[in-house]
Amino acid sequence: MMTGYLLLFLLLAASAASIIGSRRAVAQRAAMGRAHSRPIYHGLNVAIWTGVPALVFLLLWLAGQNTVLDQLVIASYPGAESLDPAARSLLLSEIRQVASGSIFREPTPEVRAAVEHLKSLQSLAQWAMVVLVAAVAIVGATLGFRVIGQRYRARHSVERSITLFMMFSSLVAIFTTLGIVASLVFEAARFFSMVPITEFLFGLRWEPQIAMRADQVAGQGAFGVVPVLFGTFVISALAMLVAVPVGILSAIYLTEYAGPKFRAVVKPALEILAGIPTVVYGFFAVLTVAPAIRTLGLSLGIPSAPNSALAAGGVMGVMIIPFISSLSDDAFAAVPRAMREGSYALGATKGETIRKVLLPAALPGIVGGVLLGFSRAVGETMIVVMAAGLIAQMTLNPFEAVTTVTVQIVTLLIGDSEFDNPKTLAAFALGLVLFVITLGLNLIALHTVRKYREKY
Amino acid sequence: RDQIMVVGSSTVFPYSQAVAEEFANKTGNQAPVVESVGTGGGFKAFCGGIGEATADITGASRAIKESELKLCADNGVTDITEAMIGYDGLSIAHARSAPEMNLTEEQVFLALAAELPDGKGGFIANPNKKWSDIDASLPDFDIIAFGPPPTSGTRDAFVELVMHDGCSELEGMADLKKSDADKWNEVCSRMRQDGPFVEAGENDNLIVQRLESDPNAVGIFGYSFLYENNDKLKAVKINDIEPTFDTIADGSYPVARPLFFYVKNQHRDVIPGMKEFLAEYVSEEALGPDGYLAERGLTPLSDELRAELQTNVLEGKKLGM
Amino acid sequence: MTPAATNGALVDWHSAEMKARRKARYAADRRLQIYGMVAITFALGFLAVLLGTLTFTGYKAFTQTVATVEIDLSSQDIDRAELMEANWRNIVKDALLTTAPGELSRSDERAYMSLFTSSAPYLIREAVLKDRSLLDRSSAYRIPLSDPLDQLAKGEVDRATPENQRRVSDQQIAWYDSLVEQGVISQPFNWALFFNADSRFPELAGLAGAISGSFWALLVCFLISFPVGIAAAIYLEEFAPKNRFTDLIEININNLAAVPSVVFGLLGLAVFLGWFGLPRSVPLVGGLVLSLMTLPTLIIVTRASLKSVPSSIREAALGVGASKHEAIFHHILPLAMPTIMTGTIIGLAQALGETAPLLLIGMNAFITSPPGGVMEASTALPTQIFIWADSPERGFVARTSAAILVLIGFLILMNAIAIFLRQRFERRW
Amino acid sequence: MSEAIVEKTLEKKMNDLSYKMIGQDVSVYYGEKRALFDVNLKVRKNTVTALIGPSGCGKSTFLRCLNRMNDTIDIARVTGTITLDGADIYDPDIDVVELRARVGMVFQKPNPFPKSIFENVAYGPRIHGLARSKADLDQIVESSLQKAGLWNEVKDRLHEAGTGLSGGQQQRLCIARAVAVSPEVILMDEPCSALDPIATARVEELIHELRANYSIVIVTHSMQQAARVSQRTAMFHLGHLVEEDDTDKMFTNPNDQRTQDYIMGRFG
Amino acid sequence: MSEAIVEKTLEKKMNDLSYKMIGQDVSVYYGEKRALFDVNLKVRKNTVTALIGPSGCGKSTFLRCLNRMNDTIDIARVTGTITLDGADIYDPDIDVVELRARVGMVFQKPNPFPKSIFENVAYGPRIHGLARSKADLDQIVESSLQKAGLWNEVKDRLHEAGTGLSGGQQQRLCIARAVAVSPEVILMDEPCSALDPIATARVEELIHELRANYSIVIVTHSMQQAARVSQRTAMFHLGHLVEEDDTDKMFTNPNDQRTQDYIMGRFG
Ligand SMILES: Nc1ncnc2c1ncn2[C@@H]1O[C@H](COP(=O)(O)OP(=O)(O)OP(=O)(O)O)[C@@H](O)[C@H]1O
Ligand SMILES: Nc1ncnc2c1ncn2[C@@H]1O[C@H](COP(=O)(O)OP(=O)(O)OP(=O)(O)O)[C@@H](O)[C@H]1O
Ligand SMILES: [Mg+2]
Ligand SMILES: [Mg+2]
Ligand SMILES: O=P([O-])([O-])[O-]
Repeated sequence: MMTGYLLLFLLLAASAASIIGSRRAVAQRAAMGRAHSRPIYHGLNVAIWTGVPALVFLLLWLAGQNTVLDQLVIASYPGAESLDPAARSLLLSEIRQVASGSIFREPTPEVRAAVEHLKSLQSLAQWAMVVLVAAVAIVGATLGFRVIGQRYRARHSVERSITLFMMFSSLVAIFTTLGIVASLVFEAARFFSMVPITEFLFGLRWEPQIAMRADQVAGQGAFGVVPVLFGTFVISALAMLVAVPVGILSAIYLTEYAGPKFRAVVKPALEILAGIPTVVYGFFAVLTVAPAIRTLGLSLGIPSAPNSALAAGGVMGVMIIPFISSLSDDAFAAVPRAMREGSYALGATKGETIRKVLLPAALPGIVGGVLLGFSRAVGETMIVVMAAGLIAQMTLNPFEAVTTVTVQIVTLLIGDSEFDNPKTLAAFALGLVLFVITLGLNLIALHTVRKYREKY
Repeated sequence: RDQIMVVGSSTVFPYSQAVAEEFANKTGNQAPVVESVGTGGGFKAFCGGIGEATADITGASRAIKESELKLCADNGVTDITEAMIGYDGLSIAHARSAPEMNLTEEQVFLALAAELPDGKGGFIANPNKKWSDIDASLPDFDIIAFGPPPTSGTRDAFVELVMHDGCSELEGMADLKKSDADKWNEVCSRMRQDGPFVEAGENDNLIVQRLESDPNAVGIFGYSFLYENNDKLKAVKINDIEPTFDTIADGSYPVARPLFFYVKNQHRDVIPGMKEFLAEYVSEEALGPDGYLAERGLTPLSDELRAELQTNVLEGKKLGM
Repeated sequence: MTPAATNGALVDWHSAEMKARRKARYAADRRLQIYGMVAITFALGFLAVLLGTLTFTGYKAFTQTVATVEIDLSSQDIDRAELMEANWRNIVKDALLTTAPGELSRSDERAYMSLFTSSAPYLIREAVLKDRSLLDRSSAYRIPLSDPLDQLAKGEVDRATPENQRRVSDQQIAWYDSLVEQGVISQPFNWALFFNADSRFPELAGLAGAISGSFWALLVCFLISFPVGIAAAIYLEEFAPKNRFTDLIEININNLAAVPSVVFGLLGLAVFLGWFGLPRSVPLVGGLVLSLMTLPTLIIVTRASLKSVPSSIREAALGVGASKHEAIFHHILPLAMPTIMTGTIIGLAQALGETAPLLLIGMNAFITSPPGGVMEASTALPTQIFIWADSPERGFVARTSAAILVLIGFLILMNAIAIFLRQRFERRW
Repeated sequence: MSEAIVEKTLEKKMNDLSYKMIGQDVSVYYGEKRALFDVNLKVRKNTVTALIGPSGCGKSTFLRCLNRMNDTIDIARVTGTITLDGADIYDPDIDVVELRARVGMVFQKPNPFPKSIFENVAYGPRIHGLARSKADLDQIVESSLQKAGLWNEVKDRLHEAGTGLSGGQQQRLCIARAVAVSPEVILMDEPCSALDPIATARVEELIHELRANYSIVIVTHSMQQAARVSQRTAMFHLGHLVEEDDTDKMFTNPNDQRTQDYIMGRFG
Repeated sequence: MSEAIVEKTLEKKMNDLSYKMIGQDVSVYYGEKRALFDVNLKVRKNTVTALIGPSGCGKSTFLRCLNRMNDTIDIARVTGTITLDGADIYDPDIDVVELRARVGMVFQKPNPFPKSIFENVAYGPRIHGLARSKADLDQIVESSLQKAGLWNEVKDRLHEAGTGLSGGQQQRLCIARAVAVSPEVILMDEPCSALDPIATARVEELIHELRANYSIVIVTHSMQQAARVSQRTAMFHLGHLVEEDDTDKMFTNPNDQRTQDYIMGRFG
């Protein structure tokens, strides 16, 4: 609550400072003539000085407050030195609970004393925070006001702050990647302490079912990731088999043959395919497409599983069509008009121009797009969760069921095993594998696309 | 926090859901947040500690394990009440249009196990492709069974209640259990991976919808789904017994398991409405033979067990450690 | 040797051979065109089948069978100070029993009451709490029929099946028919689908919770990814020096745009729930995860649109003495804004349909009231679909499809806005 | 036969003999905008015709009418008639593919396909089926490159990328590519404006040589270049053909004041 | 004081008096590639200096050094010194924003902001805080448009889009925009090459008038234009300054053979 008011206060203070600052700059300019920066920059500069350090201070305070208070409370607790860290944290959590009014059991007098101590410290801290934040804001504002003057380059300083913020923003991507890696690596490491990494990477059997019971030795060789990867690639390949020709051909039609009206209607319609949530595709695959494919397979005399790879892959392919087609579209558009004209001028038909000039010229771009599409297929989750099977088998028959990395991650995580079971932890190892694979694919794809872009 | 937080088994989820809604309606309190994270996931959240961020109640389709109790204790969750609220029948069912089937547990095992004893002390991959391969009296079509994934408690229960029993009835298996328990366990627990058994994910409704379109297939799922879809599906009898509330409750239907929820008593006095919620959960209106949980497919407990349950829960009987 | 190869001589373009050849070439051209058409037809046909199937299974959920019953509350003995405590159950029961044909035995009464939603008393109570003047008069209330009867009314239950195979008994069917005869039954538009939160009873379940959950999550996603995305894009496009490190950032961003969403779910699980200790199931965490997912797309789109502003504008601004920041914030960014907005909307639309990461951070809970803010537990549209799909009650089958249609409706709406923006503000330089 | 008819036939005969292409009342509209106004221009055999005029006056537009390149622009519309050896090239019966093979084109910016040098030149003959055999094709490629004066420079690297050549070489490659389908007319749109002086000189030399076998129409923004390479010059202004005459005459004694002004650098 | 020093001071004085900007040994590199080689060029006050030379010879590059527009190209690197009224403009202390306000620029393609005519002209005075009041600003806009000879044509539609004007008007708008911040030097990079003859004439006239108050440097590809508008001409070739002299002298009697060849149209 207090924090909310403080934030509001800072906002108001900064706005006020900005107005006063720019007024003052106006006045000075009236008195002394042309200044380096316009008044508005002086105002903004004061606002930044007023708001930002105080805000940072506030955040740091909030982050540190509890640790410090805990230390103080524990330090005054009789006999705390003798407690081991676990007990200490238990004690602390009890004190905190009691202080927040949730009494789980009758507290001991020591605890009660500590609670009182904590409460007094808390209210002290609260006021200290208010006072200090306000002080920082005032000091900042004073400093900000001081520098208003003819020569002061307020614009530079404001622009520097903005640049800093922008720089920080661009680092978010790095933080995200680090976060992903960190959140996967720790749990995966625990998994690898139970299942040898070689067995995970090279094992040919994936049967998390065996190792699940508490009375069994964990592992038992049922965590071989190869068949899971194999299934992933089979399904992704099937998806590409649908998406690549359809995507490229529709891109060709739309960019080269279709009139502007047709294009204006059909292109967004195709993009709807990309916008449909994958969970919806999943339903469609499992309830409509899979039975149809099974019937087809059986009528052809091919043994067909109800969860055929073809159903999941095919539907996933449809989902990827707009992706491939819009990337191919870009690739075609990037081929300079001069190429087209060069070909037409030699008497080539449209078809010849497309097949012999545009396609080869756009190929690197298209290949990049296909690779990106492939990595998307590898990482696609909901369709396969619903429509692909869970049986890890190595078969190339598209009418059989296979499983994928993402299916296993979701199943393992929303499943029912114990927290420290290799089965649950395997999800993180799989996540790591998935991340590494898509990273590789993306890097290759980006490299191809980029290199190709440089060409024109 | 002014809401109760309930996590845990997907099987118990619909029941907790029903109680939560009824509780909110009745008392005008904020409805509890009920989340289905699986039994194991539930215990993980439940045993994470005490305080706002952790769950108050977790549902489970099996009893809590030693290791989970230990985790709880390590995190200061020391006062837990266990509540067994009824039974969940595991039905094997197929489309209405399919021919009647009546299977023994042994036949189920022969149809779905990964490996079968070859009669000479060794084991061979399950050769049965059609039901009629197992027994000539069974229909002559491919074995297709949709079932829960290895990660679910339902699968656990199915293996334990059907596969193990069916397995033990085979020749020589009883001896094997004594001589090499691990091997026995492996043989009796592994479901086949070569197609006839289809691990269909956690979504039982999808199984139901697929059974409709495929009269040759059978599905394995909670009884409540069969109950809701009575017009489309019918049960396969196990050992001649059809699953009904009565046969499940009196134990004659072999494939039923108890359902539980666990209460974090340390939260009882702090989370508003928790006591009332628990009271609602174990009330006659909910758990009784005509209660609304029965209406959703929960097989109720006998009167004595129910009475005991009610006192245990209301008084917060501490689970022995 | 052909004429062409002989120096200077001319090709006979009108020989039969040349003519045939040209014909074949044109045929090949037409074939390619037809393949393209077939490809588009395939893709759009699939879309049509998908939407058609959904509509076919889902359209029935847009109506709800209700019984309109007159209840006179003024004649009831209700303590106005304790409205919550009044015996609504009996009041409603008495009112509903008046529609029954003749006297019913006690067990028949129970069976008869099961025609109507069991929450009927709470519905009346809610109505009264909202409008106390109802206490003083007799008014008509619409009571939804319970799910099995709703199914019956919608023709989903085949009366010819043996009684033990349906959820409605012959007796209930007879009662229902008599209610129809009395003209009590109607099937109005199912507003509850939009204004109710989730419920275990299909006849009451609605999407309000999911829609507002999605709204809050998207709001968080927007508030974070929009400024940060634009700031990052400007920095990378306009300020960053070209070196290894900025290269790394760039590759990173492109890569993140293609990282599987389930991995983002794992990230959210570990970082926001695990390390930061944020509560489960809340839109804040959902929004944070979604914003991390949307950010790369947004940065890429923004960079592209910044790039597409011709450098002549930049030079013009710099040429009159604007600083780089001024040139960007006064000219380039405003000009790029329509494209950025388009990209943002499309990014948000994608986030709206995202399921897997929300499953992992617990936004698939059962919650019966819409969240009032970003820190209250809630579901989102796609996860609500996921939950309903797994509910045994029949009514949820149609409702799942209806929810999907609603979600797709939102997506199409957002995309349409984006396309409109694009076409309205598209600039050709 | 009436005298008028005789005269007409005679004129036609004359035309056929000395004029390769004849544009009559050619107007071009880009959407609403009219870019050419009733241009009448004759292209003579074995002659280099230069089109000059300030930027945007319609030189390229007229040039692109001659091989119907304007067809590829959706909004472009052409009226009037243009004949090639007496046959109307906008006749619906005319095959545009054949037309473009007979009226080749070289563009302002060299635009080799991103393929090998050999493939660049072989592309045209291949699609038109001009070669019966591999040897045939080799022969066509070689002679075309020779005509474009590029053979000696590239004969050892025929299978390297055409885009790897220098600008001037690329432009000559494009000329070789155009020559390879045995065109009768070659259109060039500012073929040297992206080239350095040395490359320009080479290409101008080439144009001079090609004139022996082809009719050439060249657009240029450089009056000096027009003076150096062409025999006939046509001056465009604001979409109108101002005048057309022998190059010598145009540059020494133009009829029109605008030509005079333009040549003197008073505008453009 | 030694004589040398006296001489030096005197020279500096002289420079200050008659030269507005002085470039000494200016070289520019684009990455590895060197685009300018030790150019020494002085820009005189109230004089129009024309930079001529074939395409790619570095005219634009040099021009853009004069207001540090090359700073905006990451890979560009400038060495040597350039002074404005004696102060080194590449001094780190110099504020490039102020420099560009003093050395305005007009580009080849008219590039008005996609805003109203008024906003286009008012933008510069606004960001530099040159106007105290709305009336002030109106006044600046009006006088700038008047100086650019555009006032009469646009005074009734000041709030219509600047991009809606014709090419020539747009270019004059850009000149007005540059003039509005009261620059001392105006740089123009082929300001007429995208304009029709009439618009060209208007702009040339304008340049003539502006000369009274500003120093002007203009790049042009038209020798005729250089001859018409400038008093001094500098000829560039392959990144080198070939020669610089009075325009009359350059066009009648150049010192360098390359200049002679270029003026005669032998290359470029
Ligand atoms: N694709 C097009 N769409 C619309 N207008 C066009 C198009 N191409 C050319 N124009 C217009 O037609 C007129 C004539 O253009 P054209 O390209 O023929 O001129 P040009 O004499 O070749 O000029 P330049 O010397 O600059 O190449 C110009 O006003 C131009 O704006
Ligand atoms: N941004 C750039 N990056 C790399 N090289 C450049 C860049 N700008 C110009 N150059 C190169 O520097 C040289 C001089 O270019 P500049 O633009 O100054 O020529 P110019 O005389 O203005 O020619 P034009 O008459 O075509 O405008 C050219 O070789 C050009 O390729
Ligand atoms: Mg042109
Ligand atoms: Mg230039
Ligand atoms: O979620 P379950 O433990 O019931 O499978």
